[in-house]
Amino acid sequence: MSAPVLEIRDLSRRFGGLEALAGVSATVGEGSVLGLIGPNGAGKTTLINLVTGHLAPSGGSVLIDGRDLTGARPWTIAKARVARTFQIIKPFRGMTVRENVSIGAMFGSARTASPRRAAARTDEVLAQVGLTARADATPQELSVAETRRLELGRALAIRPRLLLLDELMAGLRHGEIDAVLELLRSLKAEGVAIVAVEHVMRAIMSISDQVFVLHEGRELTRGNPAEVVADPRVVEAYLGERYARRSREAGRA
Amino acid sequence: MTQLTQATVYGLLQGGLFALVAVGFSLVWGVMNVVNLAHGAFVITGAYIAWKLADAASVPPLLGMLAAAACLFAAGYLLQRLLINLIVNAPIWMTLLLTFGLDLLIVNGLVLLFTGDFRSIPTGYATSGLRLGQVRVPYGRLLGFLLAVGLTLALVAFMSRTRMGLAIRATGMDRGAARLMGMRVRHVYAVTFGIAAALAGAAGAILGTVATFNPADAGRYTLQSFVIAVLGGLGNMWGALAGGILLGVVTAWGGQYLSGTLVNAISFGVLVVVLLVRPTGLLGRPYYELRQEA
Amino acid sequence: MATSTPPARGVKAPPTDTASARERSPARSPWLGWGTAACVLVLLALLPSQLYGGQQRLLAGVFMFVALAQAWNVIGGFAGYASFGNVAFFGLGGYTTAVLMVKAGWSFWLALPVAGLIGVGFAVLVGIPAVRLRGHYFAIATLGVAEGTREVVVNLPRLTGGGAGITVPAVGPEATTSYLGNYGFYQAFLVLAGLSTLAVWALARSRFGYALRAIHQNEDGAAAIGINTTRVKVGAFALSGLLTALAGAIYAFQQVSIYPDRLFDVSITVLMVVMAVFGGSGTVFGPVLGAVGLQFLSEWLRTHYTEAHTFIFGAIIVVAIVFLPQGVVSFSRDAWKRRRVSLLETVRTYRL
Amino acid sequence: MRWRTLSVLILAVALGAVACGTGKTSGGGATGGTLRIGAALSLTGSLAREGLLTKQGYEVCRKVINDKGGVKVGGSSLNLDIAYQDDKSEPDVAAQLVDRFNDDGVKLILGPYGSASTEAASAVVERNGQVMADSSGADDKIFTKGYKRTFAVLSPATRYASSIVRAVAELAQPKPKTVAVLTADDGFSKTAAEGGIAEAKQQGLDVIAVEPFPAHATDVSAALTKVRAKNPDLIIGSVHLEEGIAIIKQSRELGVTPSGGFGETVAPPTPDFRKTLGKQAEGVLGSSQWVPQVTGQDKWFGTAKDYVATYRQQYGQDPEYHNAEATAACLALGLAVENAGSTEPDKVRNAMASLDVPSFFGPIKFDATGKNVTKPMAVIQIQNGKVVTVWPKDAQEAPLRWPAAGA
Repeated sequence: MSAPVLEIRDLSRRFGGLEALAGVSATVGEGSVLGLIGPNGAGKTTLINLVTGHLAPSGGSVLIDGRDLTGARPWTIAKARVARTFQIIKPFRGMTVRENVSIGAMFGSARTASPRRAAARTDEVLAQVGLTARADATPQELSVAETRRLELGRALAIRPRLLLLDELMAGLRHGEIDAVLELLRSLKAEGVAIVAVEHVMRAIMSISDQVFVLHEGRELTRGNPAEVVADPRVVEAYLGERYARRSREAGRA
Repeated sequence: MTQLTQATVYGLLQGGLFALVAVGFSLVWGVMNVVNLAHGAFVITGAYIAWKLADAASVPPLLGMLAAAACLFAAGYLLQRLLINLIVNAPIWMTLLLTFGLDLLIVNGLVLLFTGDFRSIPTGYATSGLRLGQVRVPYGRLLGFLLAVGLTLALVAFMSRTRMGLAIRATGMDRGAARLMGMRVRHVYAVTFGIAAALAGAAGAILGTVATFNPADAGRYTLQSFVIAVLGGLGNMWGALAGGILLGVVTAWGGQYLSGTLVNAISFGVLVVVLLVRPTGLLGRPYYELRQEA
Repeated sequence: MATSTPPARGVKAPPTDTASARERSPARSPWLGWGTAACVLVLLALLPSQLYGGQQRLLAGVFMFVALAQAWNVIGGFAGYASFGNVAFFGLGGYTTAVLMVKAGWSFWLALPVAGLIGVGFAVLVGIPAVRLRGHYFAIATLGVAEGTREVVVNLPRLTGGGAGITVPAVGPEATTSYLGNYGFYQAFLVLAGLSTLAVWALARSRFGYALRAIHQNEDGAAAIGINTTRVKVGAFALSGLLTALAGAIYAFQQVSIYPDRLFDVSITVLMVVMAVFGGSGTVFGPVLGAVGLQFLSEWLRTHYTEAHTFIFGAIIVVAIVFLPQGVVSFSRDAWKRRRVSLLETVRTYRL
Repeated sequence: MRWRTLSVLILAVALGAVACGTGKTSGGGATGGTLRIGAALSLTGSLAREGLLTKQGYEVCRKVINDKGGVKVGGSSLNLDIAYQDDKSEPDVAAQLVDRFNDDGVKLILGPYGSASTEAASAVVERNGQVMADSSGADDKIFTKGYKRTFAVLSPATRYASSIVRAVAELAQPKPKTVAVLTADDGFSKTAAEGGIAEAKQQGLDVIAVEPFPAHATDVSAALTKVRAKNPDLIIGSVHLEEGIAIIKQSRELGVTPSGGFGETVAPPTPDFRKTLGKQAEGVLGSSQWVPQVTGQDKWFGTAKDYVATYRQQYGQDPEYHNAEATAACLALGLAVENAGSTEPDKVRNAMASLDVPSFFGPIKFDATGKNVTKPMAVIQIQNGKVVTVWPKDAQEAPLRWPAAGA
């Protein structure tokens, strides 16, 4: 039996006195999607940063394909075919959309050395994320949805086995969300493991195999989307106790 | 022992002055993300204003200091409002280069106006001093020290007690939010720069009474401010005070035990070590840490 | 090493890889650009026969600043790490050469590559801890290193002559390499300037160059797609250090007598930055334009306004920064693209 | 993209323009009754003050010589025309400017200010076959390189501090036993300090401390604190003006009181020293290249007293020795041209080498290395706010006050 693509064990991170993440464990297997939800400040982005090496953990371990990569630097993680998107999207300005994507193809796990040899992969990805027509535009000229797709394309260029998405769909319209979901499903079908942090419930529920709820740096609950949504603790964590109580009362009435 | 005590006392007195020289520099850097290479030129300009008043109209040095501070506040306000605000959003080296240009402009303007002659502001108490056993505490420097520390403390109080002070701090932490809260950011920036220039001018006037100056000295004060601002943490007023005094004492001690030519090496050595070990400065906890670098 | 190649061969830009360049960006016409560049260089190589010694020396100084501005461009313009201590490499290169020639009796041609290596070594040594610092902190750390290096040189009087400086024997029996003369230094600096520009040009379209620009725009993002940011940044710093140290080495021999105050003069760093930024940092030809333009401007001002020239120069910098903050090259590129020249527009972009 | 082509073109045009703009200038050293001389001076930068003094000295020379009919060369008389350029107080610029003068055919050069710039310029002068009259580059290092075309009218650096030591040893009662030397860390000051230390040892003084500090320092308290503990009889400062003022000022602050007094090179004769320090300057000894009591006269400037009068007339104040040495360098060059009967650089060079004349500045006669070794250095003391010559004895205005400190 092969190891899961991502396994985190007892992962923690402190910022001074603040415990941003406290002993979280989870696994994500090939072709499966883990939805990561929780209120603001729950530690979702911290968790992604710990996996991708943008932050060093205070404790616990991160295994990629069974290899212990705890505390490795981001580029080492990337070479293990782990890609991510960022919550605050900052494309490489001063480069075209094509160049933005090609950098991933140049440096990612595929290791296609020269800009020229990265071109094929770049075209593939541009087609995949639907930016072929915009390839020579500069990032400043893109719409919000196109910028998100560029962010995703940059990540896909490294041919990831594990993809971590940090609120990729925030602020997108319905149709745009559907298009991204479509793309994610096809990646899933190719066997890419995905961790998706998302506030758009509709999206998370439709694509996740398992949903993991973080609250104040700890695991609140996990399970399949339907179970989690029904869990009153989740509603409480998200909306505050008063609201939860009211909704319970409303439910009784 | 006397020698070391004397060196320490003198270093402390020097350090207080260093702090006043640097505090405005640190403030501007911390709040506006502007490294003001013309800071030393402001210091020297302050010295010249006080000197000219003393020389031409026999204005007492203390009054001269206030006049220098007032003039530089106005000049600083206008400079920021009309010029530096124009490029505040550009990459950091833009502001660096702008202030470098200003520095050339001011320093060479001073040479054209006052020549490169060495000046000094005469005072009655000049070099007489307090004797504590073998240790001497020169009045001129003591007064300079007290004024410097007093002004620095006044700035600290201003920043934490007044509406404008709070506005400056808030703007420094998050310009966007400050603007949303109805602060006139352009005005706040200009006031900040004005205060920094005024303090520099006051420092220059005090320096003029205890030492000689000419326009070519400007660069030295800028560099010194640099070191102190980093030591203390950018924008941290207490830090600037501590950094200045520390630098004064460390160089004084270094001067006693090492070759005199190593004095500058010591301060830059301290700077590099602090940066590598504790980049937020000695006192840490800079309130601008959260701001995103442009 | 670099300067042993005749200038015409060393600097003529080989317009290779044009097919792929065109493919990437169809609007480019590299043949024309590089053809012009090659013509300029050939002209420059032939020019000295028409010049007096002092003019050759003046131009040698211009070329030196082209090389220095390009060197800064690598770390500051491409990687976005504003080094304010590049003069450390300049001084180290100069002192390495002088000390090797004076104390060890080395030939200049042997000392020159060693100076370059010292520049690289020092850049790596300083770079590894320093590139962890971002923004202003990197600027200050490098400034501190440069000032500190000067103080070390001052305090090793047995080796370096201390504050009194050191003199390279340039004539007579003690001279290990006979003085190159104004023409020789003209050539040496021309080759260095050409090589620096060529290096930056090659860098701009290489993997390494893309990595640097990516780091400049979004360092976390760059790391996330597999760019070893530490290695790339240190590499850029090392390249910058190499070019700067070589310039320092040639400069030391040209000057004969060198002093720490001048060789570690912070204003040399500032000039590199001003020139690179003025022309257009992060572009290939911006620094060349900046160095040439500003050197001639300051020279012209110096001759025509004997006492007020620095004052005027300062005023020009202030005005230029306000109206052309993105540099001449980027400004003209944008103006060309949009068919519109608007100075006020750039002011609107950056003002508060 | 076209912008690259565009920028290359702009560059080409710029370079071409410069090549054409500068390529056309030419002209001989002597044209149409004028004698063109080049001077690269520190008119801006850290040495702007001294650069200006030097320029004034050259200007006095130019005016006086031209008013008196110019320099006679083979029947015709040439007016002096001095081209000034600013070297920004940077030696490399000074050297480059000398090269530029050479481009313009200007072979006769008046020296820049300071040892570093002079050293840089002298190497170029030698290569170009120009001739330079050095007015302020005193560091002996300049004269150890076998240069044959640089002639310094002033006494070398080694004489600065040593003259003070000699004066004190000869005149002071009680004779001091111990001496501490404070020196700025630049070439000139270090050479001067070495000369002073050697002289002190020869005179049987005990050198108990040598403390260096960075050049241009305005805080020398560390060195003074160290010296205070050793209680020297005499403190010698090998300095420039700013460090010299700092030594006296901070000695008062720190209570450093040598039983004899202070002696400093360069600083004390300048008016700024007295103006800045006021009463504290009282009693300080200084070395001076020139004092108005110098004996000797020449045909253009007359005696030293005449020179003072001429200078006062032009600038409304007394000349400093920086002015005088500049005038003297210009004078030497003028005399050499007359003696050579030509403006040919080689002939002027030979005439310069064989020059042996008295002048308002003292005797001018160069040794094989180009140093003016016959001219004595004077030692002055600040007495009642005035600069008073106390040594050598034949130029003495008033006896040495000793102990000098605590006046």
